Amino acid sequence: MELIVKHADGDTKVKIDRRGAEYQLQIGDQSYVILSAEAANGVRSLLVDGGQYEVSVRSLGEDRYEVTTTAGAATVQVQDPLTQLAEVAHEKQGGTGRQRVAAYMPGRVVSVLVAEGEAVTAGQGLLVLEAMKMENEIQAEQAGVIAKLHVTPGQAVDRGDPLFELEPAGQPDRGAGGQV
Amino acid sequence: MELIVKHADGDTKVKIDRRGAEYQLQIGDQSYVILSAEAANGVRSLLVDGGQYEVSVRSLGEDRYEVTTTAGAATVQVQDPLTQLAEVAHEKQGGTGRQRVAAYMPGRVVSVLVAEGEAVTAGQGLLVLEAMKMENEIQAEQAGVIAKLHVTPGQAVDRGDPLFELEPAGQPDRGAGGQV
Amino acid sequence: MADRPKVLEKVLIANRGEIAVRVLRALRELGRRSAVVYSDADRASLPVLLADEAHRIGPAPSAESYLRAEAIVELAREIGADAIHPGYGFLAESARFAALCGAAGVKFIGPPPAAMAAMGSKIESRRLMIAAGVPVVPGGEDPLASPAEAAAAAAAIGYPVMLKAAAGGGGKGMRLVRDADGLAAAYRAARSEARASFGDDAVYLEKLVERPRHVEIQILADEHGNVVSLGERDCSLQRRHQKVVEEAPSPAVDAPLRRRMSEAAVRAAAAVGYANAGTVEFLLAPDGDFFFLEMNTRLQVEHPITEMVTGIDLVRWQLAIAEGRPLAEELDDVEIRGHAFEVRLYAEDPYRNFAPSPGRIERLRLPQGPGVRNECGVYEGEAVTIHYDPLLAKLVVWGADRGQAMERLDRALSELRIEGIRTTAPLFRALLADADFRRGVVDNDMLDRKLAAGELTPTRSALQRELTTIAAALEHLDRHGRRAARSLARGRRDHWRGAGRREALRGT
Amino acid sequence: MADRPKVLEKVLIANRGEIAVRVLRALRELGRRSAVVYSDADRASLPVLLADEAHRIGPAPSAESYLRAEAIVELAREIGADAIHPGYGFLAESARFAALCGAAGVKFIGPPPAAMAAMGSKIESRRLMIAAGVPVVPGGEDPLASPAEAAAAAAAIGYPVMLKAAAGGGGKGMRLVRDADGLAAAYRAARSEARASFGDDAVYLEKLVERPRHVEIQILADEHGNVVSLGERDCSLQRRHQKVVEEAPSPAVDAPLRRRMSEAAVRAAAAVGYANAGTVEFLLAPDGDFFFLEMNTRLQVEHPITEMVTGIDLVRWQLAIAEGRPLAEELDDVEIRGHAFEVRLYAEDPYRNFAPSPGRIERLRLPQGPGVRNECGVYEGEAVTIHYDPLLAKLVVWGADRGQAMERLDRALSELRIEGIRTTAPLFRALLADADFRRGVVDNDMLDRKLAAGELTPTRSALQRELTTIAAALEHLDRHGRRAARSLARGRRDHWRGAGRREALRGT
Repeated sequence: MELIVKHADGDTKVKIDRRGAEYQLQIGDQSYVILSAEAANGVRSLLVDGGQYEVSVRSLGEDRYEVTTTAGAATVQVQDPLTQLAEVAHEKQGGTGRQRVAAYMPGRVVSVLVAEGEAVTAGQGLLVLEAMKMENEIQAEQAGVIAKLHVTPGQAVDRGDPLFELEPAGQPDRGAGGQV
Repeated sequence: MELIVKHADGDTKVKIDRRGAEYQLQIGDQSYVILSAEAANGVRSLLVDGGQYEVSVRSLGEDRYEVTTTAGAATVQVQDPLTQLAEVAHEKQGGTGRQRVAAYMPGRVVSVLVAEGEAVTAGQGLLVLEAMKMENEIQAEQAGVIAKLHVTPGQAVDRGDPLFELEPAGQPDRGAGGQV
Repeated sequence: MADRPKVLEKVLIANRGEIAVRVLRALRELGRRSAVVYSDADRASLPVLLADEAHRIGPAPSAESYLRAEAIVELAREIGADAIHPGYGFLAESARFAALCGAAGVKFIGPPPAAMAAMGSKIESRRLMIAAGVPVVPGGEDPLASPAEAAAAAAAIGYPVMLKAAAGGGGKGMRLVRDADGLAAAYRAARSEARASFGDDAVYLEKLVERPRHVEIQILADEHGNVVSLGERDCSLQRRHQKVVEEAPSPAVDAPLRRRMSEAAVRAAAAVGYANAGTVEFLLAPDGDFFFLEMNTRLQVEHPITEMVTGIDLVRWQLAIAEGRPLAEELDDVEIRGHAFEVRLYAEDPYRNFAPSPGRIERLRLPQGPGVRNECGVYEGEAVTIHYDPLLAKLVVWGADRGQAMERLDRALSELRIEGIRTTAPLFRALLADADFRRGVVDNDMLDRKLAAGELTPTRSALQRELTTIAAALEHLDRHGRRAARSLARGRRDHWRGAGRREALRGT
Repeated sequence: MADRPKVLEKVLIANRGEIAVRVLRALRELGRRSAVVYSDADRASLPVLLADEAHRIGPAPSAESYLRAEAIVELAREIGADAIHPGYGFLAESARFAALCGAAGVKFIGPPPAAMAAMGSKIESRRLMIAAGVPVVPGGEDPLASPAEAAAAAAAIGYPVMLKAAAGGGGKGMRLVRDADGLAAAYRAARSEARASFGDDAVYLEKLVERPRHVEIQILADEHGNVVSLGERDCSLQRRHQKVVEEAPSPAVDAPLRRRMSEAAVRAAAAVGYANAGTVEFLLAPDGDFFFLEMNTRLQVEHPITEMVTGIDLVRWQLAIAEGRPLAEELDDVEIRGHAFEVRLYAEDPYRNFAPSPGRIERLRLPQGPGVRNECGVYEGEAVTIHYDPLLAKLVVWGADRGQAMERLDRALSELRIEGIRTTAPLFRALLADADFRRGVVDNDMLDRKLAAGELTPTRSALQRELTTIAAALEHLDRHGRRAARSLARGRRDHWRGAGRREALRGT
């Protein structure tokens, strides 16, 4: 079976087969024979190339997994090639457009630093969220125009609530298939 | 709602009602107002009469629960009165009889000290089980005759596997409704 | 002051989290009844689970719960608590709260309100410390009328100096001056900037302590006038003025300096009629000069490292002092044994500029074994909310010497697992690999400097990335191996799913 | 003996459970690579999860896995391990195994095989100890030919004495004699019983040590002839000769006695050319006389309490000694600070005559906070199997004095939760309420005596019973409130269920 594991820093293609407790993996031109045993609560002991590694894998839904090793946690997405094709096709058809930004944690909106219709530069502070007695400024990832604001100062937001929408600069061109 | 909580040392009748997070309980002539909050993994914080108690409740199936307090764990069974009636009726009809004894833990039969048909006295050693490098003698709870042996020396047994059956002395009389 | 010990049979803890647990443990050990207050967000928190009594004090926001001074004192009276332990934070340094307790006949486990008030005022405490012969940063808040007056003042305290706006803050109107040559120009620039920024051009100057360390002395004072020092803690490793790693003893303090700092701290406490546990914070210059910063009139977050190297239980002593007992003679000359570190585990993501990371703790494995002490306020399965300080737990280690303590800390961190949320744990492993930290050569700004330079960013090795790939692939195969095989047969539906997602994106 | 230190870069741990974890931690702290062996039952055990390498050694039964001396040595060679740490139990006291290691060029972390063999023989070690001037229980295994000869021997060592069958065991042919008057009759009875039981009527006598304590001295010896004592542990609390609670220092040992016992222990070790960590066990009589029992030529289960009061890491020193390093000078006069207890958490049910209690650990909360150290070999969710020793974990506490240590132990036990299986934890809480234990007045038979008298049976208070009732009722209501309401409407089916059960019972 072939899988694509999508890390924050890029995709890794994996060929994997299982025979009982033994897994055969191919990553690039590297082959592994892996013994895996489940402990409890998502924890596995992996025996790889003479080393023992305790890893913890938690499903976040939608084929996303949080994997914890001794170096800390990372979130990856695992896709089989068909799903991957569907997403690539979608991007080729110019599906990216307005960027919708949602709260990544619950909190309270302390202040909104921009107005709808305002042009912003990459890195510009857009609004300030408070959680756990700390204030966090949300910045624009890229230059563009604030197409919509979903929140007002003082408002409580939950994880995933939309905060604002940003129309990236030069986007209409890209949407029409032109080169930027 | 009325429940009967069956402890090893006897039954306790409980009248219980729930209103949100608050429970009203009556045990004998004692009334309680209880606030309960769930922590994790079966743990509850109970606020009773100005005291806070951490208890842990684990379902063992068949309405049996293992309850752990600071004094350790105890297993109880909870019945509603209808089930209770059924059991009482059954006992009145003389359902008790041959005592079937099962292994209460997995292990290995080291030796069998009695033969089928042998009369035994209360407390007499019947067989020896080994688990965790320790030998444990299983003794007769009451006098009677070994009606059946289910195991032989060297045999591995699982929790719940039948070991032997004991026909209590004087049982036929009792079964016929006579007085012992 | 109490004439003879009055046993505090029941104590209300006006706090939450790990410090509430710490105080609970001391009470349990002493056989005293413990009660905690809880907000709605903390109904099933660890301190509640471990307490003998738990009482609701309000909804989640601190202002409506843990900061309700009157309500807490009233509760203490209602439930018959003999005393209140405030922990740290919240009401711990409120002289008003301490006074409320006193008025209600509930013992406040801390210093007298007057001592708290005196140390709570920057100007008043500085005045008192000078009078008591405790060194303060030379200079002063008297405005300087001319460049000549400034030059005279600077010459008196010695260069380098810092010019500061009297009305100031935030760096405006501040000028660093390294020698006499630069003073006049800097003086004029500071005044003009101060006028522009604050409408007030008064400036003063202070000696600049370069590359200072934060070194603090733990003291205990009884209600009979006795004060002892239990040695120092080095808390120089701070991120944005928030302590993150502490150690005892300080690598920069030898026995004579410890004695001098201890004597100063004892004088500081005596000067305000202090009682109970307290901490006198100093700036320590590289040349061994030290200057009073402030006194924390309560138990410190980092008190366990002093306990580890002295064997003294500070919370027990807080109770004993509050009961009017005198300090024991063996406290007069406590021997420091070995070395201890504390690292603070905050619910913050060090890979993401320390953004708060609330959520459910899906897995919690605390390190165990020799030399490890966990001061943890949460449990596996608990949801960390956004309402309070993000300190989840403190990992404390002891070793026979600093090197062994560092080895233990690294080992303990390798065992620690907190999953479901992000914590500062990876930062400490990066720090343990830092040569300056390992040598003990640190100052108060080092952590911010290194973080700004990207030096302490935790990294994932190629091996760890490969392991992540492997683990995710195995899990996915085990979960979906069968489903994946089926999906080959319905490729068209997968294309549909892609199309559906496209529609959803367009709709936003 | 090594001329200069040879760093042991990779060490194979030939053990399992908590002691494997203990050794792993020391290796991790020292930056050495750790490998463990595992049986099929232990594939996902805690030591495996914490190790750098893990290698299968066989199926679950010890004889086919952890006891396979040749296979373990072969594995060590295969994986390039420099040394093997045997832990305790299994192969730890096998001189043959140590010799196999030596022959294979793998360092055995323990004493030389000859020292193990000498101490492994009861007769040989007694002879060596007498020669070295280490006190042994007076008497001897020479047969006594007549009542007169017995009387002379008894008079020489002093009453009371114990007559024993030379071929004996299990109490047969044993007679306690309190004075000279009873000797002749007891002598004849013992001979006749010995003849009947063993076909051999030879008897000998030994001085009876009444109400003895088990006090043992921890020693460290390097490979250059240096031996030091790290003081004593009191392990008198035993159930059927199995230690269950240990403490250091012993309440029965003062400084002069500690010095005398330490000197004897050092002589004992030196007499057999001992190296590495070892323990010399003594019987301590109430009058302060002590007698050599045996030497344990390995790390003891209860080694952590010595570590707690001395600050010395014994496993680190085992490694250092095995690398040929000399003992440090500061070990010569180690100061004892405070008091430590260890209680052993066995998977045994103290409410049920200590029957083994295997099963899944549904919940595991280890106590934390000041003065608490957990040496735990299992995790929550792990299944405890029937294959091995039932020791799950050791709870170790430290306090500034014995009283504080007891308070901490009680507090720690109140936090501990091990659910799903039964453990010995409730026994310790009962013990902490026992007046004799609290005063430190114990002897080797006390625990069995008290248990037999039903004195230490843990009890459930009326309140705890009420809480159990309440908790079960709440849980039942929350789970089945709706179902129960429905069941009122189908009473007949409930009767059916009852009838069905009756049938099943009749069928047995």
